[in-house]
Amino acid sequence: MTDLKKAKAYKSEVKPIWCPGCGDFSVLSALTKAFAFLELAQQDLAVISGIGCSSRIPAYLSSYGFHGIHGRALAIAAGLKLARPELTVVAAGGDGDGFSIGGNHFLHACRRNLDMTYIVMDNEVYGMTKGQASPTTHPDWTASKLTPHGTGVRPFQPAAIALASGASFIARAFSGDPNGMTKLIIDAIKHPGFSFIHALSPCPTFRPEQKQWKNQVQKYEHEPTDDPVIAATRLYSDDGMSTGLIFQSKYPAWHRTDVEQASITQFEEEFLV
Amino acid sequence: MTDLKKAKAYKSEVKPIWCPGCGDFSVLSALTKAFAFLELAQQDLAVISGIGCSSRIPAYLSSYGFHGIHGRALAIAAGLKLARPELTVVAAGGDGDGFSIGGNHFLHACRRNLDMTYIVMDNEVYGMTKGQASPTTHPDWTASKLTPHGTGVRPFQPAAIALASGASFIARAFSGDPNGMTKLIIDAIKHPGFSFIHALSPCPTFRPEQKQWKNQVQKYEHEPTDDPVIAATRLYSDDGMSTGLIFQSKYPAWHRTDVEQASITQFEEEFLV
Amino acid sequence: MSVQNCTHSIAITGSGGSGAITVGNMLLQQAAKNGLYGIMRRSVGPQIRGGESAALLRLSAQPVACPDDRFDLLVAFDWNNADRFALEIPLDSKSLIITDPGSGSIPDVIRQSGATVIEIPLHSMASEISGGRINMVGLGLITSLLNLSAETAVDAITSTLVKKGKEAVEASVNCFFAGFNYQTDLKLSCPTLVVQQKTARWNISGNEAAALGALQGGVRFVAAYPITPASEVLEWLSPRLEKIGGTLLQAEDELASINMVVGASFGGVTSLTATSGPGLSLMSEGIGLAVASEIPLVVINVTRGGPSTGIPTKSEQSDLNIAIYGMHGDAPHLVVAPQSISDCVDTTRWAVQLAETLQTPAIVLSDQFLGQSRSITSVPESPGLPKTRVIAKAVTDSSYQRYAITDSGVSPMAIPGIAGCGYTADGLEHKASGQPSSIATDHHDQLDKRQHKLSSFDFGENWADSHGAGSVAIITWGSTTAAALEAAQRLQQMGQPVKVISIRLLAPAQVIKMENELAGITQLLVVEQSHSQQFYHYLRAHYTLPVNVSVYAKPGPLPITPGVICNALQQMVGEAS
Amino acid sequence: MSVQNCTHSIAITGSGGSGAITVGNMLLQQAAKNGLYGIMRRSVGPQIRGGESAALLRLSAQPVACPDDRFDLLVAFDWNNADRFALEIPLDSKSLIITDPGSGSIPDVIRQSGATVIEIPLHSMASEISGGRINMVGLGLITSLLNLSAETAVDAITSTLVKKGKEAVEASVNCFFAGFNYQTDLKLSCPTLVVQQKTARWNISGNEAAALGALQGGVRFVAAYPITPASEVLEWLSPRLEKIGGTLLQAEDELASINMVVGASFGGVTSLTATSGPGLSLMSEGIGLAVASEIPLVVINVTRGGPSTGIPTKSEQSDLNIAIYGMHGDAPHLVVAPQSISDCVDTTRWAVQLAETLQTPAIVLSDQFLGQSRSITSVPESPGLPKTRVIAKAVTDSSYQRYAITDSGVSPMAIPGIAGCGYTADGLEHKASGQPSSIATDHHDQLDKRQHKLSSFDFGENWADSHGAGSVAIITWGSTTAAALEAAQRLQQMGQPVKVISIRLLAPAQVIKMENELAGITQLLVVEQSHSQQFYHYLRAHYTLPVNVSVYAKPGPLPITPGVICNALQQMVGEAS
Ligand SMILES: Cc1ncc(C[n+]2csc(CCOP(=O)(O)OP(=O)(O)O)c2C)c(N)n1
Ligand SMILES: Cc1ncc(C[n+]2csc(CCOP(=O)(O)OP(=O)(O)O)c2C)c(N)n1
Ligand code: SF4
Ligand code: SF4
Ligand SMILES: [Mg+2]
Ligand SMILES: [Mg+2]
Repeated sequence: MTDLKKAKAYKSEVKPIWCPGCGDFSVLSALTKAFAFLELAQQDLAVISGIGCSSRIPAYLSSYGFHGIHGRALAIAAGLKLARPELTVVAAGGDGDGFSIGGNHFLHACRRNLDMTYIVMDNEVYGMTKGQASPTTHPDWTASKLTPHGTGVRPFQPAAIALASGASFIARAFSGDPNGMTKLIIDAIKHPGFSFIHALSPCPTFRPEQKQWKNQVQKYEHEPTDDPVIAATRLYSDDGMSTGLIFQSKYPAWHRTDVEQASITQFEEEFLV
Repeated sequence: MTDLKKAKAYKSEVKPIWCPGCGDFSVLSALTKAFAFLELAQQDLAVISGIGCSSRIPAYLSSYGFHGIHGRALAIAAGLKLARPELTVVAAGGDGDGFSIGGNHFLHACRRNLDMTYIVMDNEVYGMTKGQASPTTHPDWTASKLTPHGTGVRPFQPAAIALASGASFIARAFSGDPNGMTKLIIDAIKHPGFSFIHALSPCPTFRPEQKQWKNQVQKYEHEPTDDPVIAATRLYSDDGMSTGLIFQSKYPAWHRTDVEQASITQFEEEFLV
Repeated sequence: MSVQNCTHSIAITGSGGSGAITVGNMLLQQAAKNGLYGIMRRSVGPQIRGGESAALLRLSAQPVACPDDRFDLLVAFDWNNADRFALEIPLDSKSLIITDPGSGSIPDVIRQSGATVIEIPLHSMASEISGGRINMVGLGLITSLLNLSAETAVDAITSTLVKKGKEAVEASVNCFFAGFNYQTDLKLSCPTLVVQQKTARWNISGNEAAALGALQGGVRFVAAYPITPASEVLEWLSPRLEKIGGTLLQAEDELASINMVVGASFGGVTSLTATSGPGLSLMSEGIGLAVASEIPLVVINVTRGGPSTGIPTKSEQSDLNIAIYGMHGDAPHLVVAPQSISDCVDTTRWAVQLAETLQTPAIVLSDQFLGQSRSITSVPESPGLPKTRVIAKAVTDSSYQRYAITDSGVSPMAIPGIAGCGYTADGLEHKASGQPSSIATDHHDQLDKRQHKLSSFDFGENWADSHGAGSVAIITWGSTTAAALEAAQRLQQMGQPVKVISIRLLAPAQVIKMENELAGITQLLVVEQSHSQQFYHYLRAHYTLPVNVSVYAKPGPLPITPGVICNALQQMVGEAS
Repeated sequence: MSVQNCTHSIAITGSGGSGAITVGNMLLQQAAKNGLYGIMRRSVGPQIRGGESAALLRLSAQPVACPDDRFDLLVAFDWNNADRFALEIPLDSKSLIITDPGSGSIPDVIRQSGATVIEIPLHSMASEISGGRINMVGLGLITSLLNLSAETAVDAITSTLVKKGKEAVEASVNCFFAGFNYQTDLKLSCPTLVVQQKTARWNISGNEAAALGALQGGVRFVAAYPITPASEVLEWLSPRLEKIGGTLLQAEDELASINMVVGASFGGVTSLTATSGPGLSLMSEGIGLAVASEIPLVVINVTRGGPSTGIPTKSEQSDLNIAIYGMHGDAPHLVVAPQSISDCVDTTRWAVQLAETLQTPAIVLSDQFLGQSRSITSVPESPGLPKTRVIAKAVTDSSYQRYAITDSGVSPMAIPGIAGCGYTADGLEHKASGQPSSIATDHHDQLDKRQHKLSSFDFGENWADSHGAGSVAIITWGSTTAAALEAAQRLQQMGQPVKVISIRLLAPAQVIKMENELAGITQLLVVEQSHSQQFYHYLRAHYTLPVNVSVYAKPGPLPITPGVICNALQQMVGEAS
């Protein structure tokens, strides 16, 4: 689909710290392919992340980047986008970063609908801190010492939450299908509002059973909808493993209100008695 | 419904700081009536809040209470319930406290499904800090100096978010219908899991237009459902002003796993070489 | 005439809806029109609407920046909850109390003061006028007592009430004159403030002043979460920022606001947030990120009573510790403190410019007293052009190093949009390029760099203000400065010369400059509004103090006034001699 | 025999999967079985899996608690990323390096040390054994070099690998013997550690030790969020807590965890959380709430390199400032620091008991070095019964006052379930009853109470450890204590008596006790692992120090070793004389 050489130009010279087989490699390459396809200038592109294995992604790109603090990728990205609306801003990170510590910003970013893209690399685990349960972890996963009998808590449903929070573009991608992911990233960046990609991205180190994901994932059987009722109905009956664009609507993106201009001197005069 | 004298015993001698006409008075009295109906012993009851006008409620009750910090009512309540499962724990507060700064705990409390009740007194405004927009404020409300053209952001949908987060009991109440509210609080406390009551509670001081709510609110036309798809469908087509029990399911409440008992001395021996 | 002899301290109190605050505001405005200076605090109960409230003014012919030790006049519209504010209105036998005979008996706590009580039928005077309100009767009384012109009062009434309609204005004016013409033999101990020269005046609060300073400094992006007593900074900024092409966003919480500010500043836009203690606590991780990733930003912290939720509506200087030491790791950054309401303009502007120049966060430590009091001040001089940060130039090779080690410690910062300089800002320790590293030499280099850029910078004369000379000195900071200065003036008049040093730049410490300031000082009085002597411990930690040091540290909510400082100083000097 | 002459420092390095850490762990276990003491650090790269890693051991016949200045032996399975760890393994001409001739040429940075290099065909020896691995060959070599018994090594191999099956064990044992029997004329400068007495030993990390101390102290509820290097505290606690009727919950973030802990403790259950710098930053508002509402709780902070995300896997003492000063308002609380891995048990237990007794939060300042290193230590004495908080008695009237002013400052705490004592805990300033108040006297009373309960409490002898005597002293805290003690021992042997004072109770400051400790000290060396001299400034702030003070402050990630402290002290003494 895209010129691989062009895509490579979006990669930096820093060698990823990721384990062999980590799904995040595919996300990185899908990102660069999408950037190349869209012919975005590196200097007008910023990728913002939190902390986690997946959040290391900005350093592997030649664009501008911010490797922030745990859970705050969306806040940093929002500030940047508000201050510099002309930039293409992509936030990226893990399921722990985005849905556990960062859950509140996720809610409010979906509502606020700034024109930016958020990619969560979901491996249903905290990779960076060596394998604890994340919000998307199934309740019966017992491999973490912190939850030796499983969490006993029903998993966080990223797409359903995004929908309920008012996100205007919701898609699910799989790192085992890099072309599908590239296409979704392209559409997400083009979408004029907040676009959320739930990217299934296995962690072979702490969740070796996720190697089976490639057999479980399937393309979403429906056309995308702009009706939240339909989208909700589908999401609540979905197993969370189908990929594609789920929901896209024309909610207005947040923008600055245009007002009459004034000068600081005028403001100063307001204080005069 | 309940003996008013009995209900009064649940009130403390502290005089509320609320403005005349504040909806929170009714919530306070519905709470005490529910406690009286359920014949809960004051000492086995704890009401936990954050910061805001509504969050002042624990001090007005004769039970145990915690007036915590802004946004953390649910976390304090969860800790208490985990440590003392036999207590009746009610968390209460405002829309700013619960959905803005406290949004993340709301998500995770819904998922975690501890057996406690959360009542959010929604007045679509920050009362305590003198009238800024909250997450539930409509986008075109321009009376706050911080958002002089309105927020431009679609309102937070408490019930829909609760559903997507996996709450097992979701109801909406109105302070103008104190009996209806009392009944819902009773059911919520009886519900064996996390019960959420979205309590519409007007702020006549900063949102005088909410005096109209009494004309807009209506009883929910459906029977409660335990099917999230049906609940979602209804919620997405609802105007947010209908009261009653919306959703109740039998999701298992979180509880401690029973394991073989051991002693600290045994643990110490593990270190021996 | 000495300062304390030529000021009027006036308290106007009343419960919900009595309009005490309105009277105070009008009086302040009138005073300005009459060529006076003044300051007005408000004291309100915990209720949002209703509840007791008090306007606490001090008017003077000279600039005045702190409350006096006592009040000359208390006008009480009623006595509800008098115990809650009694401590805030110290009265004595020279004071006057005006009250309505119908308001019930004067509470003991007030009566004990020995002040002269005059009962005036305010209520009945007001009720004789259709739509009349007693607070306007009170305004009339006070205006005549102070020998202020009725004309300026009518102006003030009209401009305040014009939006309520002509009738409201008329009723109020009539009430005003009822009070103004009321015949008493009441006399204030010093009835007339003698105006030297009528110059242009500003009526401004510290929160507004800080907001203005921020704009002057170049701030064009603000993300914040409302909190008492900082919200007025945001309320003033929001509509104005957008008129100069900027943006203010109300964020979902303080974690979001500080990180949004980090993101915006990374994008090259000068950015700020404002908060108070609880919010500052939540911001500390984000501020630490800005330190490590070298992102300039400003946090205005309007301190309230602590710890925890504390006393949101009252002042204290107890956020000094967290402002200086509140980040994990070795996190050098800037902390500055305005010394008066009008200094909020200059110090905030300075903070913005320092942050931009040094690519690091700056905390502006204001407090509730400065932030929410209104002051009549001389119009400040126009500031120069804002300083800007050192920006990287576009390159075509891979030579750009975001965190390059430079002589000044400041490295040119690339901003998205600049070609060839793409880099990843990082809170992980890093090499000069920005690439993460846990190697000792990289860590040391970057720690050195971040400290060096602050320690080697010449902060000039602004680091502190120093007044007077001699071997006895008061050292203080922030909002207690005005009381210290007035105390020194009084002591001078009593023949005790006192030097006053007030630190504006609290971090980084200016060791050599302080050494010069303290040269020859043998006795030092530390004045601060905190319980645990935070400032004193800070001074000990970073500076060499004279052998004889006394500490006058008192927490809020009551202001520290000149008289108590005089006493503390006299005691110190007495003990030494 | 002096300490530094009878210890062996051994580094085993290799890239991903080479099994260096496994060798280190087995060696430590063996050493214990042979009656030795030892300590082992790990150094790993940023990769989660693979990447370079090093096991850094020091073995001794006497208790040993810090790394030496140099390594006697480096066994390198390969040279990948040698530059990343070279600084961590100082070698000299007396050191030996064992490497495989096939691993390529030795990097300059290593070769420059002048160490003797012995090339041994580790790979080919291992490959001769089916399923053989070179790390076991290495273990054999080291075992024979150290004159340790082969039997204990076989035990260690068996117990470690038993879950991998019999074949794996056999292959490893064979590899071990290939190494063990390999004939070289290699000799360590001190080949045999002479065991005095074989007593029972524990093999424990500081994180495990702190967790154990918590349980001993009575902790039964933990809410926490994973973070390096604190997670092992939680990993150890989770399965064990539930076996004694407690609960550990992984919270959604640190804001949740600290507030859950507040809630649980309000419920009467002794509660704790564990974190590191970034998490501590997020907890500061919640800790402040615990101060104001007088809720006991413990936060174990395992410090890593800062600021911001910093260096998560390396040690530093740079969270001292935030631990002591990181809350807004005047927020007195407890800060304690363990001085060694085994002291993590006792100090954490003490912290829990102090928190419970004084109804206030306690921060335990551990660090990555203490937390993640493993140590062979003597078995500690059994602790007494946990102290408990003062609980209110049920009443039938409305007399209960949660925040009653008492002589000790501690008020009986009501716990839900106790009849008649219902009250609302509050972070707002309050009256004795708990009812919110912004009146000055209430604020002062409660500020006094909260400070007084800490300042008037007798913390006994545990506040600091002091060793030796004389007029020259080293003062330090936490994990640098062991190096200071060893430095003092060395200096003593060189004829320079040195006293070592290590503070365990960092807050509240113990002014009088310190005055006694410092009596007669004319020269003081401050030793700490931070860049901005946080400990030194803390000391200045709170204590009167001798005129001659030198500071040896160095940030992480490299440990501060006895030799550099000796040098710093000799320089200080030299300059003074
Ligand atoms: C405030 C804070 N708390 C905790 C951590 C520790 N931490 C780092 S990454 C991480 C979780 C990573 O999980 P996820 O976001 O799913 O990323 P992954 O590693 O799985 O890609 C945690 C808990 C931190 N860096 N900061
Ligand atoms: C960390 C922190 N940030 C901000 C505040 C200021 N604050 C107090 S209450 C409040 C909002 C209250 O709104 P809501 O929860 O809706 O309650 P209401 O007053 O409307 O009942 C805010 C922002 C605070 N106390 N703490
Ligand atoms: S631990 Fe998991 S998520 Fe992290 S790099 Fe390895 S495979 Fe990827
Ligand atoms: S401001 Fe609004 S919410 Fe607060 S007490 Fe008044 S009416 Fe109620
Ligand atoms: Mg993950
Ligand atoms: Mg509200």
